[in-house]
Amino acid sequence: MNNTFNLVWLIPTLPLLGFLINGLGRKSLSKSASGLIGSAVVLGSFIISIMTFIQVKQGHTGVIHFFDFLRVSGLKVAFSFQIDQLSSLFLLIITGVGFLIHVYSTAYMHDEEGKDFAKYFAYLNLFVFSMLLLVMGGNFLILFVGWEGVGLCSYLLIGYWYENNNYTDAAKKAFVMNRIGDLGFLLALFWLISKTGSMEYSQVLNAASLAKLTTFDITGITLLMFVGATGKSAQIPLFTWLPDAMAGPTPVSALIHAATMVTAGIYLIARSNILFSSALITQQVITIIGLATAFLAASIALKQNDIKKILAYSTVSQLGFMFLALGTGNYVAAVFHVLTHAFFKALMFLGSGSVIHAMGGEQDIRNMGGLHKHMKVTSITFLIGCLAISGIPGFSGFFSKDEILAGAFGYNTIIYGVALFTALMTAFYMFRLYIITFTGKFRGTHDQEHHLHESPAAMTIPLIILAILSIIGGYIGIPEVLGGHHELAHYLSPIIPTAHHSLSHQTELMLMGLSTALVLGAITFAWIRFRNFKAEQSNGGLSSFLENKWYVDECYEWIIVRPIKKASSLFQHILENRIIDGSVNGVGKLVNYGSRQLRWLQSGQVGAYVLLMVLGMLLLFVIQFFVS
Amino acid sequence: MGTYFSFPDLFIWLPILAGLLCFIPALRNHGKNLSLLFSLIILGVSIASLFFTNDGKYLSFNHVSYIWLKYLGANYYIGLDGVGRSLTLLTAIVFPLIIGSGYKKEVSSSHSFYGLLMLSQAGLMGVFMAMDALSFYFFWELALVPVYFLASKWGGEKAIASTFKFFVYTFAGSLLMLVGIIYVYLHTGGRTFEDGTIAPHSFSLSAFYQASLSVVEQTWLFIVFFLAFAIKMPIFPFHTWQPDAYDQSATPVTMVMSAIMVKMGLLGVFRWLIPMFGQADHLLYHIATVLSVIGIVYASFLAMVQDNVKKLVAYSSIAHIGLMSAALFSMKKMGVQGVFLQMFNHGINIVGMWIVLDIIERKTGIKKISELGGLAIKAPALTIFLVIISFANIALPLTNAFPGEFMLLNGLYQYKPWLAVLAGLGVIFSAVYTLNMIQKVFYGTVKESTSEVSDIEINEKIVLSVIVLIIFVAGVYPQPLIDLTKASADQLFTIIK
Amino acid sequence: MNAIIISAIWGVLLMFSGVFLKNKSVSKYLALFGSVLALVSTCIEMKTGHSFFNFPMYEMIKTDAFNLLFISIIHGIMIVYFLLNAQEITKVGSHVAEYYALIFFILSGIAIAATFNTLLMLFIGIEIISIPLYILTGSDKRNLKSNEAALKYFLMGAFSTGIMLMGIAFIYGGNPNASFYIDKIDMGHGQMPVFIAMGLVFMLVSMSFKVSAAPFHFWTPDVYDGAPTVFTSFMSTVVKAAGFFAFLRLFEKAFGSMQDQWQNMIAWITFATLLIGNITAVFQQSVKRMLAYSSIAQAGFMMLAVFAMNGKAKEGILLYSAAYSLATIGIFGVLTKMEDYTISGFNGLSKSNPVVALTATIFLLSLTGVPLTAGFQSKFFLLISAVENGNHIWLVVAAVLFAAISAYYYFRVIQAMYFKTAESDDQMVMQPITTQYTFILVLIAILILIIGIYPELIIGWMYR
Amino acid sequence: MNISTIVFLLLSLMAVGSALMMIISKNPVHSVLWLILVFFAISGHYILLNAQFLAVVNIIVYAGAIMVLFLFVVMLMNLNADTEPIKNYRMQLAGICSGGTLLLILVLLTNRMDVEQLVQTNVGDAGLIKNLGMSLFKQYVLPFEISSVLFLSAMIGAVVIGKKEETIDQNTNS
Amino acid sequence: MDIKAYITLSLVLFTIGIIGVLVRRNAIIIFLCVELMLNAVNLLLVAFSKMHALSPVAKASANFASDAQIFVFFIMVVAAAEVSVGLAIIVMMYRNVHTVDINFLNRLKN
Repeated sequence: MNNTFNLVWLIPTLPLLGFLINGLGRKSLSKSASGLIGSAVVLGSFIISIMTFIQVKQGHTGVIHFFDFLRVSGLKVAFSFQIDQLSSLFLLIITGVGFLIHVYSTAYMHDEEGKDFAKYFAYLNLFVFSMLLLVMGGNFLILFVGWEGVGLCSYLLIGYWYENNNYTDAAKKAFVMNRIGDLGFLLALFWLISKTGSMEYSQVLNAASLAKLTTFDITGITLLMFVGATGKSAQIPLFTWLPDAMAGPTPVSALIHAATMVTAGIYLIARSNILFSSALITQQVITIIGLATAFLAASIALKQNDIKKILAYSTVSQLGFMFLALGTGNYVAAVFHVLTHAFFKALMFLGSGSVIHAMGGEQDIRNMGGLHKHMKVTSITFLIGCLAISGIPGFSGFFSKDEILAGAFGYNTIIYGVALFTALMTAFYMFRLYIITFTGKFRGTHDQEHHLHESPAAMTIPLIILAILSIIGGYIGIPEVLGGHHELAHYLSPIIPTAHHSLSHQTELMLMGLSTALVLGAITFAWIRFRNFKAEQSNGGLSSFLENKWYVDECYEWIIVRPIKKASSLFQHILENRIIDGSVNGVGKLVNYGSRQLRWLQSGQVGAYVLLMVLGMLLLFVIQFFVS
Repeated sequence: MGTYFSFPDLFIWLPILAGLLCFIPALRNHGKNLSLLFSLIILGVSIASLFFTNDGKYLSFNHVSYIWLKYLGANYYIGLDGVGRSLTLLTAIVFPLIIGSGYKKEVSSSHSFYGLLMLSQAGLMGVFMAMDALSFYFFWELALVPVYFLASKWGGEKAIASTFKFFVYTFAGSLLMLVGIIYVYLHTGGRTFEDGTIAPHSFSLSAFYQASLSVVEQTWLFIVFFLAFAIKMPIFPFHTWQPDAYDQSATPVTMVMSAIMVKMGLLGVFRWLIPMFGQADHLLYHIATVLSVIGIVYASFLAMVQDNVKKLVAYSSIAHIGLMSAALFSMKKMGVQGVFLQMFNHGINIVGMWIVLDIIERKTGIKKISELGGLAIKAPALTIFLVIISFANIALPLTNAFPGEFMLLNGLYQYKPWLAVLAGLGVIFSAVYTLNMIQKVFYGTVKESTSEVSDIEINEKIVLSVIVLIIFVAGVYPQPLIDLTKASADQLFTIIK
Repeated sequence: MNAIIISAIWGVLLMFSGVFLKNKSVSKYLALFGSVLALVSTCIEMKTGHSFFNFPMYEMIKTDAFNLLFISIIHGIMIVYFLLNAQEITKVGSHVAEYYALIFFILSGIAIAATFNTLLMLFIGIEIISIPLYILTGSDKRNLKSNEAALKYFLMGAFSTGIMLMGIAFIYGGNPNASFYIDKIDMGHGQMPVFIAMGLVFMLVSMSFKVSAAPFHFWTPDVYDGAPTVFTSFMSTVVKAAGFFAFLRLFEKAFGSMQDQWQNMIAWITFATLLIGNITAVFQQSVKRMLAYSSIAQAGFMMLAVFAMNGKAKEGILLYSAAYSLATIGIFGVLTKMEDYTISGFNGLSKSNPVVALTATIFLLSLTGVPLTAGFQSKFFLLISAVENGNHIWLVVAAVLFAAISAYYYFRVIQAMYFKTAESDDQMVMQPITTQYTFILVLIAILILIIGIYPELIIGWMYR
Repeated sequence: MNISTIVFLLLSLMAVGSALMMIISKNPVHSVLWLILVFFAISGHYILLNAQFLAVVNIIVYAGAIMVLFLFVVMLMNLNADTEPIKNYRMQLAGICSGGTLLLILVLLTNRMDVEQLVQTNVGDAGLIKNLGMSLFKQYVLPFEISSVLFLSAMIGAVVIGKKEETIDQNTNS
Repeated sequence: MDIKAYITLSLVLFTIGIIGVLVRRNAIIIFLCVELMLNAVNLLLVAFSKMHALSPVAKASANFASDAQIFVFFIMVVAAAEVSVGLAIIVMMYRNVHTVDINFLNRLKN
């Protein structure tokens, strides 16, 4: 291990330190102190991440081995970090965006009382720690450690206001669904171990180990890994937890449920792309699932009225796009979209946060409107976010999304069509959100109105930074068509072989033009549709169908939850109490009964006794002489 | 030095001494302090014993053998091997925790309570160290008797009945095992003692390993021994004594039962059953594994509908034990080492669990989940401890249970993937009911039942902190524990070869 | 031989002591001294190999390490018995000295039954045991239960004597050696002559009656219940042990090598005894009657010795005699002092008399067969012998399962003592007892524990 | 069909007949008398078997002493015919059936022994007082002495039981 | 004479005794029946002794066949002792309950 990475251990350790300080000293620390500590540690690891990134850019990569986590009967799992292009990129995203959100939170959570405030930051730091573990881990087990860790933190943060039962329900749902995914992941690991006998990236993710695996193995392993990914990254069928997860504080949604944690699945697949590219069936599955998720979520987002819910569904939808990219073998595009999406979606969440903050906790966009004149910064940054996500040329979203679409086109035209349509829907509902919220005239209560104000600097500055990022963020990946030469792709090439570009430049340009034109159309349609918006009740079956999110939750309730509950109570009352325990107690009852019966032999009559004796004697004679 | 004392001797005699001292009328009122003091001394001894693990050098420290019944061929032979060490360590750690957690609590006729507690410790230690079948059986029963009295006398209103069920059930099982022991004994070779006496047969462990038994005999004996151990562990469907017993007994006793006594069954399986009957029909091993896995899912199902929080933990414990025994019977090295690791960690976690529940029950007098709520507001420290412990209980990474459960499931997977999948369902369910419990008991708004709950006392804080510390240390760096028991696993697999 | 004559003489001595000495306590000390003397002399005989009295007896009796050891165990137990129960014996009736005399006659009968070498001596020995027992059973004349018990016992006993004599007659008839010497009966291997087989069945019936094995046990509960408790504890322990010893000796010496031809019957009798004894005991409310049934159950376990009939069986029967007798004498000793003989009468004993409760617990645990007590060792040895015998393993399994059931009724008493409380605090659970009484109970308990930990203290003698 | 066979048959008839009469006659006194008749018959058998000593002892001890003792007791209790007012037919039937089966089985088994074994009648010195006395006081001296213990205990028993005691109380549970 | 005749005779008497014990309820009669059983045995023993007197081993010792008859003698001895005790018990019973019907012996049961 080269000594250029001798600070890397600090990257996860600092947040852990922050967690410990905030957690243990939560009673004593003042709000400002804990906020400061919370943000400072993340800043620290951000700085180190930048240093690391620079070194990696210069071509230093390596695996840093600390100690052996498990060493048992042939399996050796090191506690080691792998620093390479992919992980360093994610480090930047996590620590960078994380830092901004920490700063934002200091202001946003200001109404919380001291120890809850400290607790909040402790959790946040713990999350950053586990997320860093996830991306830095040198093998699948450390990745899994972080993987479950972030699940825990999201549980804790969603249920942060634990007195509200719905929130804790949401938290529980999130954790359990993640657990389901994790089981798939775990099984994938077992499969991998049983075949290759190791979990180190360096030993598993190479042609040599691929040779050990049959196609069936690879397909199975990758599919199981994908199951894990669906849990973490909210894909069909395990996506329903994410919208509910909006119960948590808004910055949490921004950090965990938009920028970082939910992209863990993409990270996993990108990390093990060598496996996935040799598993065609899996790729098809991923493509379908991704596309379906994107479409489904987008369609639901059309009719939502809770500002955070809309963002949540759009997140799910965007994640779907990323998986679409992965499925089409376009890993770079996926990672690229992760990056840009991290910027603009975080931006929008924080924006919505500042809106909610201003509205005093109000989240229903039908009670908003005309906020632009009250809070300019928020409005403008939010607009930038919308433009970015809908893929207007010049904004970051454009490049990444276009790359995905191009890949899809190269893969299959129908898929491309659906994807494009989904992109249009995205543009439509985002602008619906924007228009209803920021333009027109205010629809809320009166005291809400004069309470309206722009958020403090601690909140606006991150917004601005993120806005800038979501404009320029795309320029690290300009395709050749537009005269750039895809920096990102080159940077990642050691990890991810650059996708073969089948499309000719003309087609590509044509596609860009097409999508841009359609998107603009969608936006204008939204403008016309919602320019003077009234809170009207939903009309028609389809819209109510969408409002009720395709009744997915209800289906799960009926298909899975109810039967399990039924079975449990059935076991309890029939099998446990009646049959098993019943038979155990039955023996005792039998003995008692037999005792009561046998007592009558002891009749007290000498005659009877002697008779029984004689009969016994007869019996003995029979046994002795007449039973052979 | 080893000729003057040895660790096994200390492990047996210190608790007995403590127990007897407690019964001396002069010391009646100091039973609590005495037992706490002695249990701490024992803890010290067992930690010290970890530095003398090299049998080659310190044989006389780790193995004690006296001629007992020479015409029968039985020695009083107790010794420490890897697993023995980890389990005695567990016992030595758990007892101070138990006594410490209840330190502020007043017990009726405390001297006999703590005396019996220490005596039970002696029995348990003996079971873990016995290297001679007869000694093993003796300690096996001796561990049971004090616990019977403890559970019945200081238990809930239905304690007498439920504890008696527990006693008779396990007693029947162990008597069957006795028949099995005798049968094997009669098929062992002769044994010559130091004083020249020659016994026709031998009770020593090694002789039992070499007993000449046909496959059919082994199959039958497997069943007999399996019954005894399955009842003790307990494995589905022999588990029905357990929830009532745990629910009805006083919590310290429940801790002893759930943290240590259940390990007796597991220990019996890998020190006696598997090595002796390696040639038994492998269908039996398969059945045992499947039963255990069924037990995992079944117990998880039941745990989800329990309203009594103690029963919930009882069922979850059944599920955990089921996973261990499944890994044990599937006989994959990874799984077996996982069992050794997990036996220790499960003990720690479940003790923590019981302590927290005991505190809750003491403060509110309620065991029903549905009647509790909002404790997080009233007792934040308690809540944090519980959350950590219960996440350790569902094997979250970086807690002690994770490496073990990983190895267990991995071993099970190597045996039969679909069993691993079923067991994995158990993992999911465990998350469900544990989180349910946390949510209903701690989150939500304060109810009148919990309205004047205060946060925890200092002694409880200390005890719980110790547990949490162990949880994290063993979770981040489990290797020492694994190395401690590695030799035993290797030995097991060399024997059954 | 020593034991026979000394106890006979002592019986006469005690008889006259009752006539000449008015002080009742004297006979107690005489009795104690007598059993000590018998014990010592028997031990000496065991060491030296020949007795003080040698006149030609034509091998009517034969002594060896085994039966001498048994006799000394019996007398050891009798010492404990006298120590514990002397006071109670005086309470039974006015003829204290006579009771002692009868007990000693019984002891000499026991010695005969343990050493007999001809069927004649067996017959006489058993009669010397039985006839005084009829009297002791009826000795509480003011009590109708006692009378009834005596009459029942007598009628059925006489009947079984007739059966036994028929058996002896047939054995004699079928025996080509035309001899009553038991070692001249054994033909070695090969088919038994039919007369001997018939005689064997008759003998089996009558011996089963003496040791109260099912289905010939019916007298036991009634007699044990009706007899004065002190004598119940005597006849249910020492006498029963002697019966088993005679049983074992007869069947081993006379029919041993033909065991495979009659083992089935023993197996079934054993099973029936275990079944009836254990199951019926479960429901009893009176501790005395429960103990009567439990003694049937224990007899079932002892039958395993007759069933197995090998070296371990001998050791087992010795241990069982000691363990079972000690525990039963102890628990009866507690029982005699109770105000109320029902199980609920024991409620809260641990509060009022903790030490007595503790000893009683040890006795009951020993009867259940929990390790560290003598009861476990004895059961353990018998199980070894039964498994070693190899046939009818199902019987062994049944035996241990019934042992588990036996926990059911013994533990009811323990539960009453420790986990239940007396109805009212002022009500007496137990009569006031002297400290030395408690001391003797503790002594018995300690003995039980010692034997439980180191049984070779007893059986070691068989290897000397 | 020689003379001894005829005598045997007559004696057997007499024995069985009076035995039956003994168990079916209502009045205990009659039963005792019938039993004495049985004893005479058996003594006759003894003489037929040339066991004179036993024949004599049987008459003197049994028919003489013991039976007279019985008679005394019966008289003393003046038990008359209707001491068994209610009859339990089921019980009697069961008794007779089981007894009959027992007899059947035993006789069957006896006939399993196929070899013809004769009994020495009228002659043989086995039963003569001289021989019996010799072996009784030489070989059988030990049981002879021991049986004195039996008598002692019987005597004590008679004293302990027989002596009249004061008040009866129905309910003491020891 | 064939031994079987004697065996049959004594078995008949024996069984009559047993049946008597079973069917009669008067304690004294039952006792008489027991005595009958004993006598059946005595007869059988004497018969056997005379049977063995014919057997080849009889030449071994002079008073060979007398064993059984001595046994009979002892049986009588024991019977006498038994009778004395038994009658005493019956009398005691009669004093207390004024009957000798065994069906009245039913305080002890179950």
